[in-house]
Amino acid sequence: MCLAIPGKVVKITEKTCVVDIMGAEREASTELLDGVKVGDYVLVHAGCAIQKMDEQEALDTIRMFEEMKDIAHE
Amino acid sequence: MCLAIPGKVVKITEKTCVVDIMGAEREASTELLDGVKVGDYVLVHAGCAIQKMDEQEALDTIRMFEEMKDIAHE
Amino acid sequence: MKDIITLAHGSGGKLTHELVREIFNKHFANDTLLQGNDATCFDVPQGKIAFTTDSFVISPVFFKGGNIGKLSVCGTVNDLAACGAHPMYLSCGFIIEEGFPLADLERIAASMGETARECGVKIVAGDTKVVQKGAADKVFINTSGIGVVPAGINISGSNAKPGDKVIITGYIGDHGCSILLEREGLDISSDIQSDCAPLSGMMGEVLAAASDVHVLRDPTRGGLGTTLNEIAIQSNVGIRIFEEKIPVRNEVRGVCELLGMDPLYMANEGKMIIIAPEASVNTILEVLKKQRYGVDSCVIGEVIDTPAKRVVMKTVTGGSRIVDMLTGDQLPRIC
Amino acid sequence: MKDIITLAHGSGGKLTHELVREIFNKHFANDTLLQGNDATCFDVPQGKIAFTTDSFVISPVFFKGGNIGKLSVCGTVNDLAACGAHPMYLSCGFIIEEGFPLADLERIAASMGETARECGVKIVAGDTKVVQKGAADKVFINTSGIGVVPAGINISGSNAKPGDKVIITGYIGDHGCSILLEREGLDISSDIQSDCAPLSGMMGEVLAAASDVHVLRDPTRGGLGTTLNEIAIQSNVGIRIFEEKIPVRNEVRGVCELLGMDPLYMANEGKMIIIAPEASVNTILEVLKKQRYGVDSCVIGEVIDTPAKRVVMKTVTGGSRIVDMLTGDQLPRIC
Amino acid sequence: MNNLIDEFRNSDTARKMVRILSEYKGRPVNLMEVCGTHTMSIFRFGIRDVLPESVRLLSGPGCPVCVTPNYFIDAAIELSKMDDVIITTFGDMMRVPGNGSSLLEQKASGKDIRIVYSPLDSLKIAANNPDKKVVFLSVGFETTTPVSALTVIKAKEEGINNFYLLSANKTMPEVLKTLCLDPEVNIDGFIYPGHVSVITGTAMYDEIAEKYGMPGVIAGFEPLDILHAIIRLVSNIMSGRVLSENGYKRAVNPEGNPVALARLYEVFEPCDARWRGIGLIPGSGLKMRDAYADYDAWKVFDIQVTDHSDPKGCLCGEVLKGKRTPKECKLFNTICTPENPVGACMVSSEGTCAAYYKYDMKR
Amino acid sequence: MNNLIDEFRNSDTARKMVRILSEYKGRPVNLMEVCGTHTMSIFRFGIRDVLPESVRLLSGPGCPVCVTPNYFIDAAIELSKMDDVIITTFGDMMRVPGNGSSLLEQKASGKDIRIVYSPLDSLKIAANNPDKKVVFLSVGFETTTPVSALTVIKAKEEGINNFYLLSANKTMPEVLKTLCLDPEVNIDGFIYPGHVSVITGTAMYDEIAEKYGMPGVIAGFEPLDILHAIIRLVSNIMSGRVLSENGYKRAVNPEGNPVALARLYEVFEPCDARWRGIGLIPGSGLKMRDAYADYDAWKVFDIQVTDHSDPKGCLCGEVLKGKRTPKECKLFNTICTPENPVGACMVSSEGTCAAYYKYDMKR
Ligand code: SF4
Ligand code: SF4
Ligand SMILES: [Mg+2]
Ligand SMILES: [Mg+2]
Ligand SMILES: [Mg+2]
Ligand SMILES: [Mg+2]
Ligand SMILES: [Mg+2]
Ligand SMILES: [Mg+2]
Ligand SMILES: [Mg+2]
Ligand SMILES: [Mg+2]
Ligand SMILES: [Mg+2]
Ligand SMILES: [Mg+2]
Repeated sequence: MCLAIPGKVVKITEKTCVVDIMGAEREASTELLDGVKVGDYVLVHAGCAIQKMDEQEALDTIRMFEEMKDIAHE
Repeated sequence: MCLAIPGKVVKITEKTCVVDIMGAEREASTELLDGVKVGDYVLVHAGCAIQKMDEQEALDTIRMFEEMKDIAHE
Repeated sequence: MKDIITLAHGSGGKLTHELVREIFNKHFANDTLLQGNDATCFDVPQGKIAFTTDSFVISPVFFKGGNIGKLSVCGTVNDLAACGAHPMYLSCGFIIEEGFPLADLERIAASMGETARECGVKIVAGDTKVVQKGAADKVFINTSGIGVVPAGINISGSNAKPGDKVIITGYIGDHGCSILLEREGLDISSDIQSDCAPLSGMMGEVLAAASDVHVLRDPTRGGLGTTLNEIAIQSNVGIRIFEEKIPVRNEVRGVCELLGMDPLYMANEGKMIIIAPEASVNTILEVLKKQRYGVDSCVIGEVIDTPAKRVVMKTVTGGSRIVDMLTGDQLPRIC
Repeated sequence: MKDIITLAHGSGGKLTHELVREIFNKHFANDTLLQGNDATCFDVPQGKIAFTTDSFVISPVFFKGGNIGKLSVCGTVNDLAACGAHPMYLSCGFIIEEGFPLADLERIAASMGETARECGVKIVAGDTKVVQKGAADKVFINTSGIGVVPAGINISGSNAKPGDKVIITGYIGDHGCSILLEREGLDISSDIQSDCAPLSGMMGEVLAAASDVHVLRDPTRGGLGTTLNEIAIQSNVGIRIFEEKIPVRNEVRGVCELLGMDPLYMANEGKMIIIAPEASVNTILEVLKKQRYGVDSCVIGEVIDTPAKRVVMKTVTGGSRIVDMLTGDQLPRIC
Repeated sequence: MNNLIDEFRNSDTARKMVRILSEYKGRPVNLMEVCGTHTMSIFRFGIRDVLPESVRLLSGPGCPVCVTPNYFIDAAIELSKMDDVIITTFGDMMRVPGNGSSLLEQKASGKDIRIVYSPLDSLKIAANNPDKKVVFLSVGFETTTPVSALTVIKAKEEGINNFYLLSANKTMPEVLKTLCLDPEVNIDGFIYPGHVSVITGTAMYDEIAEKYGMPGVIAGFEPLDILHAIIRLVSNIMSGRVLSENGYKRAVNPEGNPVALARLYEVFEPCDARWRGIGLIPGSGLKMRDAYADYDAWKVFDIQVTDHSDPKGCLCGEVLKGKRTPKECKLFNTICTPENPVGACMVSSEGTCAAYYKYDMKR
Repeated sequence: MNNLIDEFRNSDTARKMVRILSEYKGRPVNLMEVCGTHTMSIFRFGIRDVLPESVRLLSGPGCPVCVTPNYFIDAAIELSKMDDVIITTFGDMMRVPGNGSSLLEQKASGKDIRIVYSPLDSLKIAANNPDKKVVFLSVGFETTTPVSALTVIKAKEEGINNFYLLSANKTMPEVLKTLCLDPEVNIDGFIYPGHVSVITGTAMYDEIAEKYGMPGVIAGFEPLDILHAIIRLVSNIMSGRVLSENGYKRAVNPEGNPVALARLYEVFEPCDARWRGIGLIPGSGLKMRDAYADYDAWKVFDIQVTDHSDPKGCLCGEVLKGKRTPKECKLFNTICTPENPVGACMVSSEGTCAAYYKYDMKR
């Protein structure tokens, strides 16, 4: 359930933003999420931005993935 | 103006009749013409029977046509 | 398979394949059809190739005397026959409105198969598109056809010569008139049925008996009047027809009188105009009258020098009048 | 002539002739077209004949990268090319909705003429039907095509052999994706444009360099996934493709991720799948990469023994999954 | 009798009549067939082609489509643009050009315009589309107007209150008198409209003979009827008999059809009317009575049409009065053709210009 | 960062994770991916194909289409048959069979049913069709329901009074607890739905770990996210750590999205709900509050649907609870295929049966 996809905010208006997903753009409502800024990654679901994506957390996660060892050592 | 065509009445209902025109049948209103009977020829215009056709007059007319002489003698 | 066509049947996926297999391949069955490639490959005998296409958009889809499927085979086969060709291969492209009953589609396909078999033609290539409800009127069919013109046959609308006779292979206006009446709104009933028929077999016999036929053409849309005009223009000749010789059924005349229309412009789907030298006329009529679709054939006119590019009709009064091409559709008129 | 199509343009009368003369004959101009008969006659060179048909019902009629006219020529030319044939003659059947702008029709016809000239094919037979407002969606075009297969070429969907390589001639999904976005309602903007292109010239070069190509097929409706399945079934082989090798533009990926769709099932209109013995792959790629429509060609997979009649994809995890035929249209999904 | 049609198309009799006419050696006579349906028959049966040079036929103002002024079409188009309006009309009106467009073009661009065979068919459409307003374009002379009137009466009886007439109905007597009085019009006799006469009876023609000195023959529409009327007229003119004769006795009674006339005048009353190309003729039109105002589209809808002049260069008016033939119009067969009609005379299949274009051997 | 997608599809890292998993030699573990989008990802990226035999994935009840009972589809179809109703829906619902028909078939037979990408798009449709009633089929879990709620709030604000929801929205906690308590269900750990968690935050999972003794990992939807979650779960289960972990920190905060939750509970309130194949679960659904009754299609329209049972022979319920795999269903791949789905699990592209059918190498 709940297909949602990260997109980069490229434009902001009062109640909406435009997000860029690999070059495709779509307007999304910002009425479910406070403080959206241009340059943010937001998660888009059913035409609404439902959460900001944290780039630092993403980098940390990737580093963690890359550094995974065997199951016993996890 | 006023394309109208003779058809033979093959059926009667309260306010309409069915006329046969060389084998094609169409309903026509009889509300503009009193006393329509099955077997009558009626003149049909825009979906209404607008007059009865008089077969005897038709025969007389044809005879007259056939017997026409030159213009001076008309 | 559900009982109506949905968009999924046109998506190119599994249901499309199922539809093709269970309806089209079943009714069109022939060895050439089943190659399953993007195009179908085959050998053709020596001779010129004849190629034609027509789309069929008739409403209603089923009518007295036929249906859109039968019509779509006859129409293209007759166009090939009108070039003196022996029809060999047909393609068919369906455009179907979402919601169309599968049972109706199958009846249509069955008619196509049957008619194709009657004239010995193979349906070898096909395509199916499904459009949204409301984006088409039930079903449209395109057929394209390939035939081979035997050596020694040279038929063209440009070949009419003054002195030639004009033959029609039967009553005119049946198809146009029957379709007009089946459409809603006019409330006229009659026994008229479409003359829809494949004429290639009959035309093959005619050409076998008289290879010097100059012109063949099937007077479909636009009717006899328009088609004769096309020939007069193409051959740069005049054509004179005789009102009293033109075969029109009484019912067709009745409908036309009622609606202010002219049978000369009513479509035919099982008739051929044959223009040939006078010397061959008797031979041709003899052949035609033995044929199921030609029993009512007769000479209706002749090719003349002037007026060039014009069709004239000698009427019951002995006077002549122009028979022009149809301008726009005939509309029922009243005043 | 008025500025919109009316029913009179389809009546078979004067306006039909005017339309044909002033739009179609003008833009399709070639010596074979103008015979003016019910079918067009011509000679074809020796060899097998290839014959195919497709109807085009695309909405919108004009789209980024092309229009229905260009598409209708490319589609049929590509189907002929996919049989190894040299395309020669096309027919075209128009079904036009009353009210369609004549200027748009002329743009479409101009595109058809231009594309036909680009691939050296002649439009030689045509038909025009006009239907009532609301009985069709603007304009539908059927094209049927005749080509000739040179001696020594034997291409069929049934010829794939284990060990063969699978080539795609460029990025997939552009056409399907661009059309999806041009339809109303999704409000997604992007630079994606249809890849609509005629491939017969390029395929001619490929076959001239490598006559041992086994399979050609253009992955149109149903996309790469469905078309590969068709081949796997027809040839009774398996096909393995590699997720990371399949060329998909970022924008196409973005749109697909957003709507929950799969580029493997998005239509292409200017791509060819080529399946050929490994030994010929380099030659083929060399030829392709020099061609305007083939610069992004690459090997995406291989033909295998088992699972027969199945397409499998090796994913980024190193695991495999089935790539099935499309079932119904892909619908935007959300949950 | 077989069908009362074929009997009047007998070729032998027709040829005999043609022979009789061909023997006419007197002074040139100009006859006007008033009715458009006569014009059609005359061309369709090649009658012009068989007349001696000295017998000339002029076509009169008896095609309701031809005499309907531009602004009526414009008004109909304006109504058709309203989302909730369905226009119903006889097929004849579809191609008539208004100022810049026609109903055919409007239909092609999506307006709901439907061709009916009978005005009565509009009532079914109204009943089936209760959320729409159905407007019938009511044109026609005494023959047709009773049917429009009946339709309105039935709408009222059946409680169908989404049906309206946009009317431009006209009557014959005043325009005939206008022609008789026009010094430029050169007519020796009228072929009177058979189907108008079926309704009106014959009295008005007696008045025209008596008060205006113009002879005439009421004729049916088959070739024998028309040939007969021509022979009678030529013969009467030659002999100086200023008579009105009834050559269509199988359909026309002296008293006409009183039921139809009663219906007509129940709904309509006389008014002045504008004829295309001719102008305003007092007492020559019919308008709906106030009692039927609820069914009168002119009153119910807010129709904003400026009364434009007739198309530039078009001689329709002159043609309709028989002063000129279409071939004298510079636009004929150059700019003005049935495919691109300029004037209404070219568009109606009964129009004089259309008949000349379609059928005339000498075009 | 490039696009926050490709980074999580890195092939080398994925293969390394697969290697790590392949070294697992412990006891068989059964993990349930609750969310249908996880099911899809797992198949799409061939993850099942690379797991060792002892790590088994079961698909859970987290596909809103799959758990929507028949009578909801029947109700939607009933509404679509009303002449003035336009149905708007996510594409996913189109193929779901009700009793005898589906929305796709209804659309094919002419009903006005439109697919929207966002519920908000329905408002434009409502504004453009003032004479119609637009009903959005509102299904979904905590991720989607705020969007439905926002749509209703905006309809009220903007005075759009021809818009309605037909709602069957559900929430996660109760169904997860039901699964934990079901003695027949044999699950060792949950892969938690990342996008539900984006809205709800993480507290509920702690409760499940603490009170129900069930470990879990919140995961994103890319292959690396899923592989990581599996490794973490296996590792925690092996070591006896009953924890709830957040593997999707780039999107999931402990507190979730309070704005979205406020919108949700402004319009909806908890209720008991019927899950297809599972039955009634107290407190597992959402219904519209009385303050929004004017927008609630269940209340505004007279919907007559008898609550039919689930389709005969379909094991959807068992499949949704992870008790059986699709391959254990007799109808699977015989009578029930994506072209002719019997149960919702086959129709939704997220459905477990559909995923097995489409992607499973061992079908
Ligand atoms: S030819 Fe045309 S322009 Fe001239 S009078 Fe006739 S209708 Fe008018
Ligand atoms: S295969 Fe079909 S019938 Fe069986 S459980 Fe899945 S959806 Fe139900
Ligand atoms: Mg043709
Ligand atoms: Mg044809
Ligand atoms: Mg095709
Ligand atoms: Mg033909
Ligand atoms: Mg094809
Ligand atoms: Mg194609
Ligand atoms: Mg193809
Ligand atoms: Mg044609
Ligand atoms: Mg309107
Ligand atoms: Mg509805």
